[in-house]
Amino acid sequence: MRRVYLDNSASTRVDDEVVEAMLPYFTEQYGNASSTHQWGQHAKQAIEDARAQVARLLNAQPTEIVFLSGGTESDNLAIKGIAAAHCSRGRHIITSAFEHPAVLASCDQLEAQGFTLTRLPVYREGIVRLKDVRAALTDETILVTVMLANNEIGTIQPIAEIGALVAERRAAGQRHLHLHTDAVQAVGKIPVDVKQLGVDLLTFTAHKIHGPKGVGALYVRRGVRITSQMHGGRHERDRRAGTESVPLIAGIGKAAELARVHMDERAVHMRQLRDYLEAQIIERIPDVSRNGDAEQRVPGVANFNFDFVEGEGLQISLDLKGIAVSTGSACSSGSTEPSHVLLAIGLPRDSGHGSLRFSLSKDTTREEIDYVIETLPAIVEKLRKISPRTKKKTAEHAE
Amino acid sequence: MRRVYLDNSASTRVDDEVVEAMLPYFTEQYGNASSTHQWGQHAKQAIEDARAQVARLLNAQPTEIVFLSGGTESDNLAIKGIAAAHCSRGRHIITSAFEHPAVLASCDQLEAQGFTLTRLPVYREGIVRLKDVRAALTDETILVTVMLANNEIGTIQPIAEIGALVAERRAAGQRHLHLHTDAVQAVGKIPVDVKQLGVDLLTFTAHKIHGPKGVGALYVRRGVRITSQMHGGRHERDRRAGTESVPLIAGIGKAAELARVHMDERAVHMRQLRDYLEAQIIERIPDVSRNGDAEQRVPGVANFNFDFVEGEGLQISLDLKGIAVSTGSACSSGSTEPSHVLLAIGLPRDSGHGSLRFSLSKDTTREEIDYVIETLPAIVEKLRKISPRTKKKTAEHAE
Amino acid sequence: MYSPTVLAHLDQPRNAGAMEDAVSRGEATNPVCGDLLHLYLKIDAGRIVAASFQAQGCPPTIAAASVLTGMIEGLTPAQARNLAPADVTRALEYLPRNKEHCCVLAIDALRSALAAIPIEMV
Amino acid sequence: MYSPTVLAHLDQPRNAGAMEDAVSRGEATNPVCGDLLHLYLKIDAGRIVAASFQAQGCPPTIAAASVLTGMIEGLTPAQARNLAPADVTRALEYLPRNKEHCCVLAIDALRSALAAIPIEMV
Ligand SMILES: Cc1ncc(COP(=O)(O)O)c(C=O)c1O
Ligand SMILES: Cc1ncc(COP(=O)(O)O)c(C=O)c1O
Repeated sequence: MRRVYLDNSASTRVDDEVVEAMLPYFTEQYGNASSTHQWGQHAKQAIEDARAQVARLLNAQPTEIVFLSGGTESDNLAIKGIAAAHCSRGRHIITSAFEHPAVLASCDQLEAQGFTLTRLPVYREGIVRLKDVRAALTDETILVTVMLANNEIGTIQPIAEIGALVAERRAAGQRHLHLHTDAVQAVGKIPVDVKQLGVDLLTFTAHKIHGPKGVGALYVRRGVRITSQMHGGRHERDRRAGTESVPLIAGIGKAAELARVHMDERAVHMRQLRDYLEAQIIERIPDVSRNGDAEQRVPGVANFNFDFVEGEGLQISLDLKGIAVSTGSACSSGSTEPSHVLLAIGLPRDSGHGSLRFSLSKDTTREEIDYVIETLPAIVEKLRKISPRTKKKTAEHAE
Repeated sequence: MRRVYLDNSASTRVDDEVVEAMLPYFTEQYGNASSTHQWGQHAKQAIEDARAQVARLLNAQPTEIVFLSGGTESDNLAIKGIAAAHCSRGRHIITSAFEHPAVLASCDQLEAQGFTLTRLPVYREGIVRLKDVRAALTDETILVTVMLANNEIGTIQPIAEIGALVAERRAAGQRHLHLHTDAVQAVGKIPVDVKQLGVDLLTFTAHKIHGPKGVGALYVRRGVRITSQMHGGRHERDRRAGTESVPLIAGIGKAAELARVHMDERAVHMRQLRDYLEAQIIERIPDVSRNGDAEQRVPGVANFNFDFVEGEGLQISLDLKGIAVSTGSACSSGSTEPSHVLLAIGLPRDSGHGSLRFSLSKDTTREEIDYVIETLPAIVEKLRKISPRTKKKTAEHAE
Repeated sequence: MYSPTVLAHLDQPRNAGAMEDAVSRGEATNPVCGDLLHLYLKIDAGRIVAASFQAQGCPPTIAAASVLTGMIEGLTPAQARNLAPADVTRALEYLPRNKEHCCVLAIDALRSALAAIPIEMV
Repeated sequence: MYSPTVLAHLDQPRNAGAMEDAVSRGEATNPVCGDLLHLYLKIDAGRIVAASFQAQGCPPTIAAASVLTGMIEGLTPAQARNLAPADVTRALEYLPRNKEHCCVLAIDALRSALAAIPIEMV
């Protein structure tokens, strides 16, 4: 059977070149980077090379890059690290309603410890509004954390504009105010330049850009103080203890380099195929609607609601045809609520529609998309036919 | 030039079989284990297979194994996780003076938050005494954390005996008392059985047993409550958020399996070569002494003091001859104190001796040891000759 | 995650769709989950001679309804009333723990349909 | 970590050992670090004609002493007194930041030795 992987927002295939870059560090240069002998120094050099590669992708300095175990740890360190280091100056944090669970749960954690949280609305289009940020900022605010691109619907947030707001207040004396962005779903898809964005901290993970799972980075602007959340040896300039995973770090470095060099062509490729997929689905399937702003979003992601059916049925049926996508409305532990992201953009709680996210990659082909376009309508119709909620009209349309 | 790697306590070469086990998860089964499609389910299966392999090595149940980014994170989660979950029942923690920095720093962190710490002495032989543990236990004690084998001198701690003490008190009603052991340097070298040890939590990392860097495990006995330290998605039964590194987890599983199957032969091999190395060094070099108990220790580690010289000079000189070892008395930031481990076993603070740790692996050969034995005496003599502290006698002996 | 049987029923549901000439119709909803299930029965000579369903719900709900409609054909209403959620789960091989409620939903719909059979046909 | 020059001096230190017929001996210790350095000078016709050292310390300390004994040969004591730690660091190519104090130690030992030269020989 044909196998078509369209779940690249969940994880991506590791590039062969990235695997090549990692391999020597498993069996040849296997030293601990803290060791002062040749093995250790080779390992250390590999890490510093990767740091330079990542820094270059983000227009940062190598010393501003902290390596750690992934996007989740990076979000945790950014948020809890700022909170711990600056809580004496204020205990208010601003975030958005549809952040990744790593951000939301870190913020919840702080709220339970007495911090005040503002969760900004994102409206139907899935975009934070600047006036809401402005209204939420107080003298007590120490952190604004808003993602750069949303992981379910791909919408891009106005981080540079928020950065300007933050800079303004900082210039006016609020020196302990910081801006963090989770750029996991943006890096490699749109230009991400920490200076242009005006962020103090930025999160990124390798496995969404054809690097390995289990390694990520946190950009920490020079001069920004964070409190380490992992205690032990003096790794990563005392910002993250733990023996560095040299092969994975070599991998994130290579993936970052490839993402930088090929970003434009990859983006064009993904956008073309995504737009084609969207147009075909809308043409061929009735009672379907797109989620999230049509313009301000990353190139590879399409997110739809299909009325009268449930998302998991669609997703599993596609899987049976060899197509991997994800749903934002899977039933787990007896609740088929839409995801918090879909709720945040105003989808009603009732389960009158199933959502699917198609996420493409640089490796996605036109043939794969055509296979999806051939396969999907029949699946939607099959499920609608057995659905008690289907409108008569739709059932007829299907004949 | 010959290259001899005798720094296996710092990190080990990844086995070819382990690399083989990881490779498919980079480029073929690259799904996110949280995904419900085939790619995701393959990834999930790989994780559960690895969990079973690790559990079997430790005589635990698979559900008792939490995967995370390494020994450091495992120590952090065990210690802070128990402290956070049980602090309402008591705020006293017992540890030893010569734990790994991941344990010491996590404990220090809690001390700064108001916990009381007892740091047990380890004496000249480098072994915690049971009577000290007994004397330190109070009704307020919620955690005893003592390593199974020390990372610098290899001495084995009486964990099963401490486990019996803890069980006694628990039977007498102190239900919130827990025992954690950092078994990073013991796993794969001596039998490690969580039931026989009577521990509630046990830390282990892949890269010390020919697995990859960047993945470790925490054993959490069924029924023991810990508070997660990494917030986000609901991975690892809510005990550790973050996309699982499927390839690394497949790697730790394979490494665990190989360690279980080959442990006895590996231990015999390492002990033989280590004993030979020790005997030869003591025979050929004057003014040298061994650190740590001679009997109660893991097979692959030898640790010496060389009088009148500094450790880093020895270590770097050996490195120039292609031999990788580590020193417990390197000068960093202007202080050449012996390591906290060497201080804990009573080495004086003055820099009148340099220490070297030789740590062997299953792959170490007799020829490699012979090369060390040929090379080391001349290096020690060279440095002693230029040392102003050398006794006349020694200088003569060197002629 | 799902058994081959669940997947097979999802792929090709048996007895799907409304039944024009049903003598009885049952309905169940999971208030938490939002799943909705309609069950139709045809009775002849005191036995269930046909059953069909309409469902909107996750794969196990569809599979449970699909397999159940097959299981009850030929049974008397009294026999059908004896079926329990576990019988449906067994017929589906197995289900993830957090999906077992889908079989409860199917049995609820069945009982609702059985209760709606005109008294003279039972 | 260390420059090739540091490693070369560690591997084969120049002018190592006590000097029996030295006219002057200097000493410096780093109280934090415990490093110990002895420096021996021979003076002839107002110039340093030979220098040697004894050191116990980390590689840069040994290398700094080794390279310094070479640098001062042929200099007058006054010229030698003008040498600064940075001159020694430069002669070693570079040092890790946290090891630069080793060159301070070498210069301290040199100044101590220079101060000990009998007044009639300066
Ligand atoms: C927006 C966003 N943030 C954070 C993460 C977490 O990163 P990781 O999977 O490396 O833990 C993800 C993906 O899982 C993500 O999409
Ligand atoms: C005893 C001990 N505990 C913990 C660790 C830390 O584990 P990791 O290197 O995986 O962070 C090490 C090794 O570095 C160790 O030797």
